[in-house]
Amino acid sequence: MTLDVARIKGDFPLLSRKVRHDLPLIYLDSGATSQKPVAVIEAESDFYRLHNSAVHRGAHLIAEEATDIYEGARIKVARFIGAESADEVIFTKSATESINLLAYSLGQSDTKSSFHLKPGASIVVSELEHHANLIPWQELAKRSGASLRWFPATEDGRLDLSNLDQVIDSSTKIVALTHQSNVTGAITPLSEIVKQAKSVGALTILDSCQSVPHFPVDVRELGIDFLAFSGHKMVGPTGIGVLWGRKELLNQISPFLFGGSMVTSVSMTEATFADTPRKFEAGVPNMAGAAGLSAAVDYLESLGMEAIHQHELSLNDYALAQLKEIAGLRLIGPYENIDRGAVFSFTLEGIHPHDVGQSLDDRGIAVRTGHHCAWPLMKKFGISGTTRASFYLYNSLEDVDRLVEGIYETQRFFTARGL
Amino acid sequence: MTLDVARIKGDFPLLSRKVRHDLPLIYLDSGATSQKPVAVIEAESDFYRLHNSAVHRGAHLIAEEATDIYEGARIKVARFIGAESADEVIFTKSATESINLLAYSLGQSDTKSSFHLKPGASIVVSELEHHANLIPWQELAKRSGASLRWFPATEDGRLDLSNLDQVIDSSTKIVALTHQSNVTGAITPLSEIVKQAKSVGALTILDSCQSVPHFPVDVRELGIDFLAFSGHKMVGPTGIGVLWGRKELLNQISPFLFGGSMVTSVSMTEATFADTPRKFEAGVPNMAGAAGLSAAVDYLESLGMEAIHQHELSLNDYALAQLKEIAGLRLIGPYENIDRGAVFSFTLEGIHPHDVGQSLDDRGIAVRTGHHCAWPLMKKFGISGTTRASFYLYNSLEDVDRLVEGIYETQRFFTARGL
Amino acid sequence: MVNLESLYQELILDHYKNPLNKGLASNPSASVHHVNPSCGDEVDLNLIVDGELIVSVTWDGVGCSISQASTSVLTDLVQGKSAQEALKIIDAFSEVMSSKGSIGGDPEILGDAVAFSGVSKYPARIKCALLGWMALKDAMLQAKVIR
Amino acid sequence: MVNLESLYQELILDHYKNPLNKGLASNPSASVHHVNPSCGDEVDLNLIVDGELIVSVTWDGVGCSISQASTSVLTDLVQGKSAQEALKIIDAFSEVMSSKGSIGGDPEILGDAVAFSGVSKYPARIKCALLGWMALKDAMLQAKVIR
Ligand SMILES: Cc1ncc(COP(=O)(O)O)c(C=O)c1O
Ligand SMILES: Cc1ncc(COP(=O)(O)O)c(C=O)c1O
Repeated sequence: MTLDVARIKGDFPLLSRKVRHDLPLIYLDSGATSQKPVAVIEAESDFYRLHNSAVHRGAHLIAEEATDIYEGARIKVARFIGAESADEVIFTKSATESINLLAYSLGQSDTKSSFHLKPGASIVVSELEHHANLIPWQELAKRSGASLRWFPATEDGRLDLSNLDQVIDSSTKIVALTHQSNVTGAITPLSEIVKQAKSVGALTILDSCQSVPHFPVDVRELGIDFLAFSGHKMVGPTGIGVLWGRKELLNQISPFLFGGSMVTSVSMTEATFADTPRKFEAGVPNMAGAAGLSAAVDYLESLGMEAIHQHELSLNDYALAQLKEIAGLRLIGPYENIDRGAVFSFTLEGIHPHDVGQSLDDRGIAVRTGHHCAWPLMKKFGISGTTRASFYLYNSLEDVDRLVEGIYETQRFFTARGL
Repeated sequence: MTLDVARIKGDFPLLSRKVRHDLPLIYLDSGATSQKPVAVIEAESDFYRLHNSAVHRGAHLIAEEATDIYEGARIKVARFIGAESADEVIFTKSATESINLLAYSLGQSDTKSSFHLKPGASIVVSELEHHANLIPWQELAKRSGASLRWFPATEDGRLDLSNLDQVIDSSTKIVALTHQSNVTGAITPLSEIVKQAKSVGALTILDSCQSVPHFPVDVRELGIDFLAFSGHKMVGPTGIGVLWGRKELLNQISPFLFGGSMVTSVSMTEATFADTPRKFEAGVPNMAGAAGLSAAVDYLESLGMEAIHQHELSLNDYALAQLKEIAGLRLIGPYENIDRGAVFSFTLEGIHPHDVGQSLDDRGIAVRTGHHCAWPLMKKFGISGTTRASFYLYNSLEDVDRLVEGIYETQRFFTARGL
Repeated sequence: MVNLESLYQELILDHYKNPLNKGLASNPSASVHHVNPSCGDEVDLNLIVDGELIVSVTWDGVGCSISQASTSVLTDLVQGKSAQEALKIIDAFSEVMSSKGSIGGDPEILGDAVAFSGVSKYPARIKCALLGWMALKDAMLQAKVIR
Repeated sequence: MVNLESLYQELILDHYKNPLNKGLASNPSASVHHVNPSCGDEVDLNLIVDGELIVSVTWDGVGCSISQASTSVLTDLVQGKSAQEALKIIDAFSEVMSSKGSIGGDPEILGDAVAFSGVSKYPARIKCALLGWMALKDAMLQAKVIR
């Protein structure tokens, strides 16, 4: 193991919680939201205690300090993902807002723009998408008359790229894909997709909610156009997300939310808008959230994104070997430890995911059950839901043992009762 | 004085900050954002330390606790503003998002709806609006072909209602007004406006950013349809705002952001949406922000909104009497202490607001300068900006003295240098 | 603190394994489809009434043991009762479910459904337990035997 | 710690009271309008060039003492200089402004403009000091005397 998990667990107050029957908590729900280290919690509270003031607005010292912290967070995030400049980083409330922002803004592209959508144009997604990277594009397709296409999922929960150049063709204006599936853990191989998208002049948008927190992501290396993620899944605070975009594109597209601090002039009937990032950040932003996100990036970098990735690969090896052995367990996702994150969605023969989750919860193990906001994928696999255990930097091999043990106990419990 | 300001100041860590030249801070910029009491800061950090988990999603104890806290905040806010039910309260990231949500959703109303906007229809705002309650309606007017109309401002910075029934007439679909001007402090008298809007079948939308934090607001008594405000101006956290709306209206209008947790079913091509409030809250919300907002409401209620209002009236009496006496000072806003909040925007003969702000900052007094995101109002008054001192529950009569003293010193400083 | 044994009582798992009235009868007076969007559990329910009388409640569905068993128990319980009586039972059950464990429920009214009282300690499962019950209420509204 | 006296030097307030080159000359080679959206300060600037040479920079505007005085100083400084020299001066001034007080600026290059070095300690005022300077750079770009 490359991470000192025992020490890391100590940084996260919630992980020493006791739950049902006074059991220590085994938190395996980081795919939904991650826990927060003390450094992040204190960055937020220090902001409120010492520097709270409206950024870009006040004529006083505290406002200067708040602005420094907020813009400092932008610079830090920009470096973290390899952006060309801080102007390419827009703070939103969540990945969901980031993606919706894009869908609304691109939908406003005027008829002369190469991104203008009309009947005959297509938008490409996949069967693996989280609802957040599916429904905004469904709605944009409806509004614009463009058609929605998708890559199917393979049997082991990866993207089926066998028809790459039929799916992305000359009609395609937008390719919006998940970077890592929140259900199957499959990591999307991007180079061929980006090449094809580029060759037809389509924009590539990456939902990196499940990638940026888990392995090194460099937007320039990937060659994509836009990227969206949430702070709360990367040991950061709730209520802050990021949209990254190439600067020349951000300057081309329309603003989304209108209000204070995003204008260059305003009359009663007309307004003109500032350049990126200001034009996309109307209103007083989540300043404490930015301070917390900045501390989250520091925390992740202090461990090293590559080390975090290696840690998850070790967890994968250890978990996959054991999960394979459990009779009646069907993994929804890749069985081999290649291009996958430490996310294990599974069904148990004869026991409904809800009942599995309940039983694990009773043993102090926190997992998620249901469709994981990826309903079409469930339908594809002919199931109504899965139980999902998702691991992160604070999870140990012992946590895997506890999960496996919990699954066996669950099977025994329900089998003993005739299921 | 009805509030024990000395004790209250002690609840707000930032107010014991020292600023330039080691001077104690006099914070007079609550109109931009308020400071936070310890109880709010700790509500957020306790959420992270003890209960952090994705609401409505997990199958485990911590997720249940997080959901209880989040939905408990909704119930608390609903009671605070007199809503019929918690379902009428939608959490957004800010008042800016709340108003934009409405502008986008109402813009989607289908042709059969009585709110459908088309050429010939009108949207009514005022010259006193903050950009957040102006530009979204400008954009909606552009998108829909409806025309934008407005109530002018009077000489003393109030709404000029003399042509009420010409401005709001049978073409009017939406009336969106500020409840208290963030520049002049004028409080909008609503009963005649609401009556007229009702009589023509128009929706009334209130920007209550500057009212909900400062005096008792009861949505049912006001008879309005929608209301928007931000947590950060009411001793709450950054990154959380509220949209309140009448339930039957919220159930009629389209969702705005699309994603997880707002659906009833999803296929690759189609989604159906849940009822309010879920349909407006796509994605993992600002859960810690909701916990903090709930604590903010508790804090305000422990003092009493009426007591806070009375306190501001006392500050008004005290401040207005002294500001009137300052030669060369022009108040942009009502001179009499009737229907106005404790907000004092002013210009000083011969000294630019920026220079006034700088001089006050040098004396430890934090104010805001500029157009206050109300550019059209500045143009109306033929000025490029004002200096604004905005008071709140933690400000004392001594703070007024310090401001007045600071203004005199500023005048002496620049006069001595020949201005 | 409820434990797993008291939540998953034998009666519940029995109904889950051998559900009653499963399989939709034809020519219903009202037919409804309800979903629990947070987990994907679904129920189709057909109601046949004769005047005020509930003649048959049949259903089909997929879901967890709690949702399936509670629907099974419900359909058995209301058969042959008047719509008003059925509504009283549904309301009593809803009250138990929202009681956070403080109300056990009256066996005179709720019959076998008292076995579900442990569910009310688990907020995420309450919707499971209520799925069929809310579907029946909806069906009775559609059939206009309640208002 | 800079104090108010050192920020508002006599030279600055003198230029504010009696600005140089205020009033727009006609027939400019380039004409620009710049605004500081956060405070509403505005400047109109007319540039007249002859080949590479800056013949005249005239301006009009409203704003705080810092923005007005610094524009006045600028217009005086660049008159009769080549576009390249003017650009060097602008870059040197920008460097001072972004130095957070650590660079005082070279009086050989910046002349009277060194009086503004205190401004760099106040992030909110830097844009005021730079307003006219950015406008001139823009005008030179438009007049194609720099790239
Ligand atoms: C009257 C008014 N409306 C709207 C807003 C916008 O609020 P926020 O920036 O929190 O969205 C403000 C505050 O800036 C305001 O004072
Ligand atoms: C792959 C993926 N995309 C998008 C989202 C939405 O993120 P959020 O709810 O933080 O906006 C999530 C998480 O829920 C996710 O896992």
